[in-house]
Amino acid sequence: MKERTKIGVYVCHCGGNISDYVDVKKVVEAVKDLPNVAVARDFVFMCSEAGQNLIKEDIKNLGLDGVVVASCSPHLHEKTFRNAAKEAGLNPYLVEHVCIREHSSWVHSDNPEAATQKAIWIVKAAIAKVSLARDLESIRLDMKPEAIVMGGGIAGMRCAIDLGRAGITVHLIEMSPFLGGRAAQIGKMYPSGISGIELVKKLVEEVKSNPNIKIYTNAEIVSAEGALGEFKVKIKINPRYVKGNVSDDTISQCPVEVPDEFNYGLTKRKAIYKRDFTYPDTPVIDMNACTKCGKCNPDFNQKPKTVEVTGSIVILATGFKPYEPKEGEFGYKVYDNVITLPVFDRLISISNGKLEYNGKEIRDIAFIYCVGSRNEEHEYCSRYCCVATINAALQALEKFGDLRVYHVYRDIRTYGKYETYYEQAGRDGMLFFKYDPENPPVVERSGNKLIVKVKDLLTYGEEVEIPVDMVVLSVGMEPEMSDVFTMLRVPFSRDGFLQEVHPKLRPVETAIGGVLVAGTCQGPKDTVEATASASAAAAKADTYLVKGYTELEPFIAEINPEKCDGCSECVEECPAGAINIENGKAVLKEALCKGCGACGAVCPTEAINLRGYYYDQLRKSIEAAGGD
Amino acid sequence: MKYDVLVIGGGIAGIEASLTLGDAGFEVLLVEKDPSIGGHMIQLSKVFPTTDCAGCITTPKMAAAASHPKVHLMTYSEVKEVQKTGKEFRVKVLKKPRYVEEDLCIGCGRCEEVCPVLVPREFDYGIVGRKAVYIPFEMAVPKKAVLDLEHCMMCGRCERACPKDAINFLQEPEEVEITVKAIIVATGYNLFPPEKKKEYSYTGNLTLIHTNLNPNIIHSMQMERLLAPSRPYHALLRPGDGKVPERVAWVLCTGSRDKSLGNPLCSRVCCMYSVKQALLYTSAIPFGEAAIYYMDIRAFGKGFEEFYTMVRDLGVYFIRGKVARIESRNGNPVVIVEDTETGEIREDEYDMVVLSIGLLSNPELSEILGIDTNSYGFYVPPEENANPVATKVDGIFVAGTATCPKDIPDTVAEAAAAAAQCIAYLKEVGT
Amino acid sequence: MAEEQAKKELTVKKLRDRGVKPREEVIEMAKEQRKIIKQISECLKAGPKTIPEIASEINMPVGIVAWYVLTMFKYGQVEPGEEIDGYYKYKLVAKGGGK
Amino acid sequence: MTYKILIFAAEMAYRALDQAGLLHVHYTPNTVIIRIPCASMLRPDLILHAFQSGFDAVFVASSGPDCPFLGEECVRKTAKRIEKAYELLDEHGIDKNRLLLTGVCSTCVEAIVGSLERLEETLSGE
Repeated sequence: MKERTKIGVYVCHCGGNISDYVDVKKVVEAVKDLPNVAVARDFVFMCSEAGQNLIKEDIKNLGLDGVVVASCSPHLHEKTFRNAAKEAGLNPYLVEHVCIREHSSWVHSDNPEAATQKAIWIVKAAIAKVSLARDLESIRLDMKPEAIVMGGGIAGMRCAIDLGRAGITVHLIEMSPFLGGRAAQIGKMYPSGISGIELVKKLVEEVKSNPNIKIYTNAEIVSAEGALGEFKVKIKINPRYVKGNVSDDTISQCPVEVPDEFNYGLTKRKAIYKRDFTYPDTPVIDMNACTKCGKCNPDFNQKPKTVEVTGSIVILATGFKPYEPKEGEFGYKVYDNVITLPVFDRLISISNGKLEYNGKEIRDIAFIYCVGSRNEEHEYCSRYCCVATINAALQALEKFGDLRVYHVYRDIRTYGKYETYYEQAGRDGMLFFKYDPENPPVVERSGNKLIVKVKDLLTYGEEVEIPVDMVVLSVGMEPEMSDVFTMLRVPFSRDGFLQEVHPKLRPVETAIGGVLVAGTCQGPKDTVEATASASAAAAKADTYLVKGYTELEPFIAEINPEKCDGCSECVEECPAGAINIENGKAVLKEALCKGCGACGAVCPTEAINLRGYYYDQLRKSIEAAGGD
Repeated sequence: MKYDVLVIGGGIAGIEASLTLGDAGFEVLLVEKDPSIGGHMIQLSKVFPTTDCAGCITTPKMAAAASHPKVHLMTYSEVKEVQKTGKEFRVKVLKKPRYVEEDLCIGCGRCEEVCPVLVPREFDYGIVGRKAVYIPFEMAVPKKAVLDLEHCMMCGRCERACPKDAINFLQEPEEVEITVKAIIVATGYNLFPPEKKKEYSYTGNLTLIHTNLNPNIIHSMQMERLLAPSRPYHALLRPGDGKVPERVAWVLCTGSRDKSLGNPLCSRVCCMYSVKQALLYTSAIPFGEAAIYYMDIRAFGKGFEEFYTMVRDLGVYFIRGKVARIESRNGNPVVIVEDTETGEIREDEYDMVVLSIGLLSNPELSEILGIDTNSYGFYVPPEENANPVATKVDGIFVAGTATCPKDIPDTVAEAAAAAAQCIAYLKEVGT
Repeated sequence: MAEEQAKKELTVKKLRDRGVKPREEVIEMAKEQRKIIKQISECLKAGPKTIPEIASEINMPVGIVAWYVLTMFKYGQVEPGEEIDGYYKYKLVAKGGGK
Repeated sequence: MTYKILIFAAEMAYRALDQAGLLHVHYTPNTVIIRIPCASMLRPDLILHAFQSGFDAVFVASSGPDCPFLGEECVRKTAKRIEKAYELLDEHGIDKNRLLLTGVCSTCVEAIVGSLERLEETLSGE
């Protein structure tokens, strides 16, 4: 194969991010006279319009036949530079974007000389690779306007509505028997003042009335597979065991009572139950509790139904779970009246007249903040809890009056306009104590009171003892785990939530093409932020589905029939069944190829290559980088 | 002229919304009041929590907006009138005269070289000067000169120097009428004017500092410019006398959480950008001392707390207390504060003090658009929890800091959300 | 070409002919600016100096001198030399060297 | 004496290297990173080629079971490649310990740093 000899090399300063440690001029010097290089330049921001124009001009004026850009990670700007090349008339796959920021200047800032040397090696390897690069064409993939949304909470519903309204068929899959998720459990919400139930109701109405949205509740994920444009999700829909309309009267006949999880066990429900504010109206029988007495006229013969849904895109909106404090953490599970914020939220919603817990009236409450957040186990801040706690305290005060409220916090993070809630709390006479994480508050019992002992930083470290009737722990968020994450191989961030590609550049995309994230599965969020991120995910999906097609990278296998001796090793190696032997030669079904390249590795005659990573390219790269 | 969507505001929110809509196949007109798109974000140094340079994220998006076949730019233009008739909005946009022919100008900057008048450079918040005719900044899109007639001597040197005959003093404002089906409002925020907090002794204005009583008291956007890779100075220097600052302090909540100044709201980003600036400062000047005066550190977003902890561990001082006043001693600012964790009254002298100023609303277009604002001037989405970007007017959506101060990840998410609502709406009304 | 040349002279003149004049303050300001830049340049002819040194020599507030010197740096008229105790010494850029 | 290490970085491992950059973690700079989609594509002779081209060690950073192409299947397939490569190295009298395979998830910064440290120890222990 003929080598490319007019390669342009562009080394980015990244405005100091690179050039502070890597001597970019030296990198340019080291490669500018290499036989395949026509021009080598450095520039302060390669990704800016001016930087891109520099490349475009060189392609046009110098007739470049290949481009190497050494800057940040290709995950950030590979597409940017490929597009620039394309606009200038060069095949975009003759551009090699290599990383000398994350992979050199940032990790070797302690050794600028070595960082520079490493950058030179990386650039040399890239030049070698481009010198043997082939023209490639992207693969056009038509997109059926169909999406799968996992999770029927507010984020999943918001997303489904936005897509449904845009004319896209949506499969909305909810694991529990009813839509709504955790938002419905919140009382009066900030900032608009509606209740969680009202919010859920509103979204459910829109979901229900949109003919493009297919709802599946009580649905277990059996399998999820596929790729952008062709995801398949198999779900098992568990039976509700009821038939026809079931009246409230019938439900009340049920002799079994179990703690109602919706109210965290503060109230009880029957074994057959429904939720008035949401979908579906049909009740469900909880078979773990049911005694099969038959009073509700059930149908125990119903069998689970397995359904397979397809979609071009999968949106994960699987939500969060509140942190469950450990036994003994601030007295949790040791003293009766130590409860968590979500439970307190339900308690104020269901209590009337006076605030009672365990049969005892509550007059004094202490809230302890950052429980399960900002510590060794969970380094992150859970974001919503400061505002949610103050909001809950304000509601309690409004509803029950005459409460004494104490906030034991680390930093009050009532960001943005939520500051007004903090201010209101102060005006309402609530007291604030700041604790040092090195010296956390201690909860003890004294008579029929709980005592919160805190070393208060606001009074210069004075030891304060606060006698209260109840301690509420402001618990943070943890990701709700789902099997679907592993099935689709979505990567996690260090905090355990799902990882977006880049928080600013590609905030709703994951590393897996076509799998998007919405709401709190990506990180703690309040309801406003969760619905906004859900709409953002819908927007990303729209760019594929409303347009109706996308272009995929061409990095799939390529078989050279002249070299192939028909041994069929590759057929067995291929995980996708994409290769067959026809007339004694291996033949690739391109649509099935996943682009792993495993076939190429086992081919005894090296008849198979992976496009964009041809073995001769890799060999030459290795040689180039192996030298000095 | 007809478009599907009008996006008002060419900051990161407007750009993101435009690109998303363009990618989905809709015709978008992006109107920006300044001579270049990019908004506040392009002025920033690096951004938390990833410490990517702001330019690395913004400039490619700016370039993409300029070259996108479906996105049309109108810079240095203002929306003057919006009228909804049926399913359409008729909009009047005023194209302000640049006194430079946009299609002729090649951005060579020769006009700027010969111009004899210096004016504080807006892009750098006045830490250096520009000329009366000038390229707004190196990475501007479009990269075209603009002539500031207000400060022009009308000597004609620029006109003679221009190799393309692009200077035209006779340009008049031009009113353009367009028709769109939907509008996204991404008009962003205004900065708190630091001179309003009299106790902190900043005597200039947002873009004027060198005539301050003490030019070593600066505001945070000026610090962004001092730290930015595209900074106008050759090194990190204090503006008062060009010294390398060895001790720098940040005063948080300047103009935020302060009822006496009419802004009780928290500006949401100042904690994190100050923490980030302290990090960038200590990496630029390793022997430098950095101190942050704060009330609460609000590191609430994804990866923020981890970032804050890292900076704290690097040795940046955090002192809890609301700064009472800032005085001057031999040109050095002196911070007077009660440390609320010890009760001690401190007088700390620094080489430079950065006022971490807050974000105020920009309700300029609220009457023209007919959408509600709260008492602070931010737009209020009526059903914020269910749909944070919808307004009471069908077909008008709002995104980014126009509704409340916001960091970049939240702004970008909202911008995309507005695009999603817009697409759903357009599909329903029919395109 | 002749036409272009004609137009080139025209627009600013035409505008003046219409009675539009530069503001008095602007003219005053530009005059003052020229004076300060000249003073700084003169002062630097004798050799590199720090900003406070220039300020005391030409007897002007150091903040204002700093602004001018750093703006002159931006326009390529001065360049920094050695740094002593946190202060850079500035020197004039040889004519034709700046942009 | 400094040693030169070639890192074959598959999709997720490449992201982990990005992550190391974001966190400004230090590791040995005598490393060259070659990006590949999936480690199962490595022909064993490529690994030998690296040694013959001047590298002192090869670190195959696969995506492990997080591989977006093959999932857990990746582990088995890649292990087969490494087995073959070991045989090749044996034939050419190259110490097998100079070749290291680690499955690296997208945030497994420690796995990267740890593996490189182990390789360096091996190299300096000879």
